[in-house]
Amino acid sequence: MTSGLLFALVGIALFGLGAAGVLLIGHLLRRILAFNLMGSGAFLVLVGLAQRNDVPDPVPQAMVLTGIVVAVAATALALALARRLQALTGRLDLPEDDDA
Amino acid sequence: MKRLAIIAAVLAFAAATGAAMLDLAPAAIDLRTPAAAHLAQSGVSHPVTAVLLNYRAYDTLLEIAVLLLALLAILAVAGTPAAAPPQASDPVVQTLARLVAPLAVVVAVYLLWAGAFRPGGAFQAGAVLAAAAVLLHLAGLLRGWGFPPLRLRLGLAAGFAVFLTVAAVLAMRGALLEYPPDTAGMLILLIESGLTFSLGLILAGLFLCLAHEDETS
Amino acid sequence: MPEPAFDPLVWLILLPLAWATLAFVLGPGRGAWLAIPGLAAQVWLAIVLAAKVGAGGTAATHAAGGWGAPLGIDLAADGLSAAMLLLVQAVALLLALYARAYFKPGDAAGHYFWPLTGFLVAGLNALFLSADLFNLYVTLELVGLAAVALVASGGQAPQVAAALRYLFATLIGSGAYLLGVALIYGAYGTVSIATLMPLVDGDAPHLVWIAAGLMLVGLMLKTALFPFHYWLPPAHGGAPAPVSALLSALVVKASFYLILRLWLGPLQALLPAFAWLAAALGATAIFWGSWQAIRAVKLKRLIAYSTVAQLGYLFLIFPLLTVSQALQAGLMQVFAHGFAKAGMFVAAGVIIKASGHDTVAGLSGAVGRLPVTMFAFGLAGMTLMGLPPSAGFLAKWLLIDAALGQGYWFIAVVALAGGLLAAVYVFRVLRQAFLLAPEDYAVAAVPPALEWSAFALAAASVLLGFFALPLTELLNVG
Amino acid sequence: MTLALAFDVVLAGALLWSAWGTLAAERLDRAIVLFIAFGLLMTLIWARLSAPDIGIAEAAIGAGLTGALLLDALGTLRRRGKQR
Repeated sequence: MTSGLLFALVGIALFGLGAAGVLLIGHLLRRILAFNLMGSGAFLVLVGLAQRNDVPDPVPQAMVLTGIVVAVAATALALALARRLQALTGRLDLPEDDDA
Repeated sequence: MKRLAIIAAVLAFAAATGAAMLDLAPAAIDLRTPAAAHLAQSGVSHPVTAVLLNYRAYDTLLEIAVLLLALLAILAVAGTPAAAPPQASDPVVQTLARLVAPLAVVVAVYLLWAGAFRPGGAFQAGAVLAAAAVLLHLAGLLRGWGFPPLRLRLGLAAGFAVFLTVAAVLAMRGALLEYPPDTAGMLILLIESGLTFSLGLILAGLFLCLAHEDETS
Repeated sequence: MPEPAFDPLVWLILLPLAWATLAFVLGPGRGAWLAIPGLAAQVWLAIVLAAKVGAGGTAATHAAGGWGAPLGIDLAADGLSAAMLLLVQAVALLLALYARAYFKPGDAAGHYFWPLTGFLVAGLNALFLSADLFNLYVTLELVGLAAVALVASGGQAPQVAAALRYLFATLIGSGAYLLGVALIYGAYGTVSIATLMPLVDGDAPHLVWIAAGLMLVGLMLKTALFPFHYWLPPAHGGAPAPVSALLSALVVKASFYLILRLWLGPLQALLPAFAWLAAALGATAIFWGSWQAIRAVKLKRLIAYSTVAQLGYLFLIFPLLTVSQALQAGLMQVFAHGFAKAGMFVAAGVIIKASGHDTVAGLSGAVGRLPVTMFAFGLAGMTLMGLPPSAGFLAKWLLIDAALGQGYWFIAVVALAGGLLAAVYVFRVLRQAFLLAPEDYAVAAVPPALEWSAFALAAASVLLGFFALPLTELLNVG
Repeated sequence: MTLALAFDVVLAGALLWSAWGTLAAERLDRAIVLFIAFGLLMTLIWARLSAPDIGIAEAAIGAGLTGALLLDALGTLRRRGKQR
């Protein structure tokens, strides 16, 4: 087993863990953490699987750099929204959509 | 019920994907070869920088747009309150911050310059600058942002504007972000310098715009 | 290379990015006078591109960076892309004229409308032009984050909650898509659509099937296909009217377009395995969305649930794609719903602005007070029901024709039943609007620009039925 | 099993443990600290994958900036919670 393949497998596990977290956890900060785990998992798969022969590949590495910046942008927006929601309602989970 | 279904689905997915990864044949295409072959014309000698700012520079252009958009979105969410006063802090922390901040600028300039031929580049340099700004804020030496004034907005947009202008000029000459090989290095350095400055501001802004909002609400 | 300076592929992306950035620098509430000329120029560029693609008979391409795929990123516009670009620029321009009158100076909800809309339109155009799976991921994020920010800009608690719900949905969707891209890069070493085309076949490794499934599910979530629609009604129903219109008319269509692009493109050997699943979900969406629209209390909720239903039709075409009418039906539905739903949301915006409340029950007397707006609502409703000569009628006709031609009569039945259900919720609104107004019913004056831009959008959705031929012919270029 | 692979396996185990802890920790502050540790472990993994560029970015952005954003959010939310 190469490092690339090992970490690609870890990436899949992380993605699954993160996805389950985003879907199952109600607390907004923890959901944001779970989203970040999910993203890191996808990044590990992208680089790890491409480098499963352990030869560095600059193309997926550059893609992951792009992805990290996009992820921090999304995280910051999510935090801004969560803080705003807490300021307005005092809650840190999403209320049921009341259909009103 | 829903909980169990999701957990079961995720486990099944991870097992199937893991198994499929283990019996995967080598890829039909290997971009390492063309990426290395064109490195000499790319204007930089570090392959990752060549991909980021030359081969796939268009990705990077859109990515900076995403980042600027995120800051804009945060301003839209937070409303337009006034800037928060700096919080008082431990003098030891303040001294430390005063020492670290200039050091961070030096490190950022080094990373920017090094990116052309070894690991580093505008993102990392910008992130280091932002980290310094955050540290200064936490030490109580830098105010949180209210709505950024015109000067600051110009600074935030400058890096993206430079990138966009270079893209537009090159598009008029030939193709989007197609650098002439002899000026590629210079154009990439120009773009990266603008990006370092603006990325530092934007990444710091993500923090400083969020940090101010509570004191006023 | 003839006239590289005006290659519309590039300028359709750079122009909105430029005016969005300038609008941000100008500051809150500014930018309408950058956006409107910018969008007008983009309409022209989209027409130039469609004419070029239609006349040339081949897809227009542009190698960003000059490298060409697979090392570089290619932009490409075939007939489908050119048509989508026309729709986006035309609807966005009309909505910009509406929004300029809608957001009063000092209205906090409109402070960031112009730069956010610029980034949204740039993201959409980049998405329709990209021929690279990873680049498409970046465009998806650009569109998604801009859309979430526009929903949140209303600023009240329900809108912030709706934006968060939407954000998590869109992030899971693009996360699944990104993992799919990562697996495909691992399997083939490229993310260029053109390079992948000959590489992926029915014997593809299991990993590629998993990747196709991930991308499909992620994009269905972003398209709000039943049962992934849960995020759409609060987001589209709660946002300011011009934003609701942008989201319902254009944004959900972008991820649908991408499904179609993959289905007809690099993953065409794999995705047909999911055709009946997609159609079954589409049919359920039509019934569920219509039922929810029929019993909705608030007007904009009703329209948002109607979007859930109307998106269902788009997925009915997947088992039928072996004949060309099916794709034509899909495109006509995208156009018909795009114009009609934009028209309907902005008409609702006029009504809410004028009367101050947004329940269906509160519509009594609206016909007498706002005749142009209610006429626009009626025209848009006509398209959603699928009455001739509207584009909606044509879409249903083509769909039923394609279904019956292949012996799938139940798809035709679903399409007809959906039209009847649409009639129920549209007439529910119109009937209420024709009732006499209560004694104390007061209506504020609304700028004519609001009423007439709503009318123009709705009228376009009907008149498009007459101009369908050049549009469907464009689809032959692929 | 070579030494390098053994190191990778330990790293992988630590990463998954910190990821699990991030979601499962009772206290939110502990979850965030574990998340920052997760980011630092990712940095090591990027180094093992010969991707130092990503490593630097991950340390600065993934662990540093995101961690600071999260801690700041936590602090604010606590303060607000007390006022109520």
